[in-house]
Amino acid sequence: KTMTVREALNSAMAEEMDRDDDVFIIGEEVAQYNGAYKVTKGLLDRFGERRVVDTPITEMGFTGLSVGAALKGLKPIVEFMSFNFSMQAIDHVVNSAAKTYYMSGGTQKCQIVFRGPNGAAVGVGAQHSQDYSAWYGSIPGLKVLVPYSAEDARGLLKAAIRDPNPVVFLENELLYGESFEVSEECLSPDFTLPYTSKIEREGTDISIVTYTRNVQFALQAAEILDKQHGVSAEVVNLRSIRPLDVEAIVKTVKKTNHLITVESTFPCFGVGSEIVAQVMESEAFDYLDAPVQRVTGADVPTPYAKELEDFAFPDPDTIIRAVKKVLSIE
Amino acid sequence: KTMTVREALNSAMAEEMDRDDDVFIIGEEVAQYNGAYKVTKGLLDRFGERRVVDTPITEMGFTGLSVGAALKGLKPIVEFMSFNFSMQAIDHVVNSAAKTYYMSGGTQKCQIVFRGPNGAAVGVGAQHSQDYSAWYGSIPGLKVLVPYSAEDARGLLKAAIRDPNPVVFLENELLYGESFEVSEECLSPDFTLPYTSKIEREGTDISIVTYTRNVQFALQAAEILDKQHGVSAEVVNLRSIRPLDVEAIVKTVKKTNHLITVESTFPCFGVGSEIVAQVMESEAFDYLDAPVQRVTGADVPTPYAKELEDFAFPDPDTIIRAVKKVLSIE
Amino acid sequence: DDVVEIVLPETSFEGYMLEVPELTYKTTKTNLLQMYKDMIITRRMEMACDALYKAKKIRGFCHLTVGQEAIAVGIENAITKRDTVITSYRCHSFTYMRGAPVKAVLAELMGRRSGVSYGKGGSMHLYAPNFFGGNGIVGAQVPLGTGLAFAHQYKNEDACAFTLYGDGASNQGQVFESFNMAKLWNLPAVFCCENNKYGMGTAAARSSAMTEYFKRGQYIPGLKVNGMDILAVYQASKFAKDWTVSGNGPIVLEYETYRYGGHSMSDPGTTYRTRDEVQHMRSKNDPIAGLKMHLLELGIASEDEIKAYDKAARKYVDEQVEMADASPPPEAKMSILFEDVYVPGSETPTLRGRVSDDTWDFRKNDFAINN
Amino acid sequence: DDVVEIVLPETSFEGYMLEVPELTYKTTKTNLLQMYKDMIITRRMEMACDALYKAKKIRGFCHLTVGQEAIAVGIENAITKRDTVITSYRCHSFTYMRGAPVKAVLAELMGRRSGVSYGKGGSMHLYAPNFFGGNGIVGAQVPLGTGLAFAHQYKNEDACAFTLYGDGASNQGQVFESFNMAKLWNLPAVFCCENNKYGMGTAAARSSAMTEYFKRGQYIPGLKVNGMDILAVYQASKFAKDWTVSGNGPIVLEYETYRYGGHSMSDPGTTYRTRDEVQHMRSKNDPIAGLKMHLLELGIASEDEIKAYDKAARKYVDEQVEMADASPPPEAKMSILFEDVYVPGSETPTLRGRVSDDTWDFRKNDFAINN
Ligand SMILES: Cc1ncc(C[n+]2csc(CCOP(=O)(O)OP(=O)(O)O)c2C)c(N)n1
Ligand SMILES: Cc1ncc(C[n+]2csc(CCOP(=O)(O)OP(=O)(O)O)c2C)c(N)n1
Ligand SMILES: [Mg+2]
Ligand SMILES: [Mg+2]
Repeated sequence: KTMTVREALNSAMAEEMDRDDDVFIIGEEVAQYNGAYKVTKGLLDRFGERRVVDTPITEMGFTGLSVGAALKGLKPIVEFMSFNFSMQAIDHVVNSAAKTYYMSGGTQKCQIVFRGPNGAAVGVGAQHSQDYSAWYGSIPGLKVLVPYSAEDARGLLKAAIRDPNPVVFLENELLYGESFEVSEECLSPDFTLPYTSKIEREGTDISIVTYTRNVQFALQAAEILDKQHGVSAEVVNLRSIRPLDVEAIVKTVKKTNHLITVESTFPCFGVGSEIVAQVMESEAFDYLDAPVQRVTGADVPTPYAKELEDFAFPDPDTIIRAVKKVLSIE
Repeated sequence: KTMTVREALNSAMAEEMDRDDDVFIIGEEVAQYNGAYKVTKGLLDRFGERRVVDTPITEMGFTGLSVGAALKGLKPIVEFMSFNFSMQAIDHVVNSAAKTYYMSGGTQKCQIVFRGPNGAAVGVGAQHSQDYSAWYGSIPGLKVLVPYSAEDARGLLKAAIRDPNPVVFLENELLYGESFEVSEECLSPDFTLPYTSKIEREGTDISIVTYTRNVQFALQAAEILDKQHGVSAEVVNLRSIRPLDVEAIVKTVKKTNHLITVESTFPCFGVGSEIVAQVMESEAFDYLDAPVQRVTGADVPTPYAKELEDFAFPDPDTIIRAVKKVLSIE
Repeated sequence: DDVVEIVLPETSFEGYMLEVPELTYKTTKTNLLQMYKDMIITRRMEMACDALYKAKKIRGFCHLTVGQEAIAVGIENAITKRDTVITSYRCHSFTYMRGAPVKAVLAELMGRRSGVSYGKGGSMHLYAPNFFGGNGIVGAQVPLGTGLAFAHQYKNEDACAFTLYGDGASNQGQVFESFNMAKLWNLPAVFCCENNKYGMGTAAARSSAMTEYFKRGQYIPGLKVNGMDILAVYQASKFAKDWTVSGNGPIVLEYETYRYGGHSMSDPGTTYRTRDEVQHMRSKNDPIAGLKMHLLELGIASEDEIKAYDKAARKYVDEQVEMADASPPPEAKMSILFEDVYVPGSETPTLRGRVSDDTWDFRKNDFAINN
Repeated sequence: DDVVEIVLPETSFEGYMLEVPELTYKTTKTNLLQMYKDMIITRRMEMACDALYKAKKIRGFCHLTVGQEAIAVGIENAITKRDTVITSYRCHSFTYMRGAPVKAVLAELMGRRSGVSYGKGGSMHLYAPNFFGGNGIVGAQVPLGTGLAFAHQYKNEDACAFTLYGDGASNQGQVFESFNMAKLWNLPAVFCCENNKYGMGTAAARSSAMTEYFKRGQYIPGLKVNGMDILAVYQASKFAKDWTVSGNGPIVLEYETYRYGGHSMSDPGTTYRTRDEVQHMRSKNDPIAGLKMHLLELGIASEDEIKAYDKAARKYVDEQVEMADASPPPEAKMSILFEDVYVPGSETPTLRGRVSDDTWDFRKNDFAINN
């Protein structure tokens, strides 16, 4: 059976709402409009206005309101129409949600999911293209998930909704419509995934550690590398930024002795930087036969013109370049 | 002659306001109250209400207002009473200030300085202790400065005020009252510093790369290391996070063959991670005789009780532990 | 229990788009006495904070409510434990009134393990049952409180949420965003501006284009209340609770009040206002002195009895200070540092300390690497 | 130049804390004709965008103002080039009216180097002299615009700032923060709510507890304006400019208007409103048809002349489309990618591309490492 990422997210929310009356969805255009990207389609019809709540365009306000509701025991799913708008509300995500359990000495829980598309779509310019994985990933008290496939999306979102901690759930608009094969197991209403990475493709020569849409590019690059250069690349889909599955990264490096990271964030202080630092601090370091290369977004606000935008984010070609560099292939 | 960091900041602003009528200061309690930490002391008396502007407690609003004024050609210095409150206004720092020059194809400048105390003071709990260097450091279009000494503070702030780009200027409350020797040169109204690092202490065995208050701890640690272990540590004061002075880092590593980084941010996706990644990508990598160790804040919201808070941020002891680990000293 | 009739002065209330509460109402002597005792304990507790701060036993920020006692006490006595309350960093008296022992409040301020937040929160981050802090970010508690009201409505509870914020905070955009949602969705939200005339060193008129805070909900009815008279605060708070739980939607209260001390312990509180002003408020409007007068007039207590209550309150708080001070700080252990970042059983596998060797592994409940 | 007298209907304005502008005023025939020509060009331009989008020559988001032309055109003709304007992503007509050629607007939307932002901004990020965008973040332009007003005051200029925002945006907290500062400091700020009845798919009454947007400044005088009648928009905008520059402080305008199309090109605009509603607005309230009637009635132009203007406008825009489409995109060069992050001469030494080999060195004006 196949399923789109959109269907996976939608069914995950619907099932968790069936399972627990305290779960509700709130955000801009989530109800009557069925979601700006139709991720919440049909939920208003099914669950009614009490549990699917359209908000005014006031991110700080409705995020704070949702966190407040979570403090009182509800389990909100807050949809940001884009995580770019979460910057308006980031104080509530960080100071009101992530830190409260700690500040209260463990007396005040805050079970809440913040979800929505993150990072760049196409042709939407500089203000709508930022990737927030490293920012949120830096915050103790949060968990940060980055699904790639439909199975990831379903399993991780259901786990996130049940997680008693605040979870930031970063989707990718360009994946919503993509179809993926899903297992029988995945269709079960009890299906959840742990926050660990997944080897999407086994390989022996180099590890490509990446997440969300870049998993696709990495898989494409791996095919080409195999065909054209006889290089066997292992592709690791992180699925979670916080916790970061360092054990799996160490393991794959020990296996292939070569590593590149791929992400679509701004390059500095990003996910790749952290992975490099973690690898250097671990036993994997001794297994590296060449320095790790980071593939990242370019260090520029996202340009609009396609000719320039094409330089702004990784693609299979860039991944291949980095692999060749690590493996010293001309 | 000696000068406190507070005096350095104060005189830098006063002189730049003398020099250019378009420069003004705006923020909470900056005028009548002389600044929450008295950094703007006397400026209202000297320059009047037009140029020293007390605002309501509306960070998003007054930051946006200041950015708007900068778009029209003024040169605001925006004081955040603490950078923790800049999270409320971060959308304007990033989306309205940092990205506009690029989005406008270079037709719309935005000359503005955002300054104030950043990171932890003592005993102020989890919401008032965050360090924003890595977050702002990740944003193309911004520059991010991190002065340590009075000379740094004066030279960098004057440079920042004259910089035609938006600059985030991260101070440390605990340094405001510290006195430093300053050069003759530093007293000149024309004194500015480039955004490059400074070797605060020459050494041959290991490099400690750090910034702001941790420079002090690193210098203290270096003394102890020298006395107790005969280790000669080189202490590099970054002074700037963006641009990051990678050349100087490479140079010091080539000299000492050992590196630790020290910062008071959350550990993941931090300044140390980026330095490790930069080093691994550079020629310095081949000169490393041991893996780099990062000294960071602990991965917890800042606890209040001193007994726990003492574990939350680096101190000379932690630095010494890291150095010993890198140098394999028991 | 003896019932007494209270007659409030005309000046107690000013309404906006609503009829002000009755100026005459009945209550019990017990209730009045209880409120007196509550106020003298909260004041004593705050004075203890002051002393402990000066003795360097409390660190960081510390914001007192001396002068503003009628608000926390009046509200609590007007509502039930099912109602919810949230406020700013100026939160000690609310925490006590919501049910935390004085010693647990003080222990928190002194960073002790027996504090309400186990020493992890500090002065600004106190919690109690149905009390949600203690918030360090000016204005942030307002949407949070609106969310509490949302939860009451969602759960179809016969309860409302009291959200307190200052005159300074009242300008924050998120306050208006909250007003809008609360009105749109008819939430049982009581927005309470504690107008103590200053936000740090800024007088209300220098921060707010309109200082009639009870009108700033604009399309939400409002009520100005003499916040220095606990009998008015009590009546207004009861009224507001009834208003919201009977489906009228939100209401905006403005409690006019005054803080006798500085903004926080580091502010002398004298550069932006005159000593006369402070003195005037203290001597003419003090909420405790005011209620004492009523107790005497209504024959609820004699001068001697009141002296005895005062003495008892002092003694009680002194004992609580001692107990708090005798209680130990959290052990300086990494296991305690890393606890409470996540809910037990749902932790991330590890959390890093200042160096990689100090990484904590929750699966082992020990350091990841044996140090 | 021939002067004509305009008599606006009573329903043109509704005031809040102010006397509405005169319903009768004099203006020139030239002015009316100019506004007609401006409106037909902006509409043609937007229709060209629609076509170019459907032809996949414009990417990403694209928000049109068809139906709302009277606002950009009426304002621009009422103010001077020294005044400043800022708006949301729905910005094409303002950019044109502020002085950017149609072809430069369209070229930007098509991602061409000859675009107003050299192809780097896209549809939402257009700029022109004293026009400050084009903002993608709903509401963010409001404090920015307040800052423009601040700058006018700081420089003691005889000018004001027009800040436009939608009915949806009007709820953003930063709008209220801006109102407060503008009033406190008496800034020459004209806050203009373009109430087109919907924010995306949300009808005004579902987003705003109070939909009388001209009153939402509360302590700031306001004026509701029939935004479908350019003669009212023109008069109101002149009035607002005069109001602010003569020291009365800010004013809040609400232009009641309507967008004929969907929110953006990806929204059919039909699920949340009826076709009848759209049809009704189009046929009964169209600003262009409305002004055309006046031109005929006042004898400023005949039917034939108007047809000729329409034809000329279409021809003009067609030519501009062609020129824009003939102009090349930015070269796919890293030197262009990295330009404009910082002001020339003040760049950081390097900026990184997607891989370290693609790091650009501004000191060499070349790659850091020779690739
Ligand atoms: C967002 C934010 N900005 C600034 C501060 C610093 N600050 C703490 S309290 C305060 C004054 C608040 O005044 P008011 O709301 O009147 O409350 P009061 O202290 O009088 O109770 C300020 C500016 C903060 N904590 N949070
Ligand atoms: C902060 C923020 N939140 C959400 C969005 C997504 N969004 C773009 S336009 C829009 C609707 C705005 O409606 P309105 O203010 O009425 O303006 P109109 O589009 O009608 O001109 C929304 C929700 C955004 N761009 N920025
Ligand atoms: Mg106050
Ligand atoms: Mg609208």
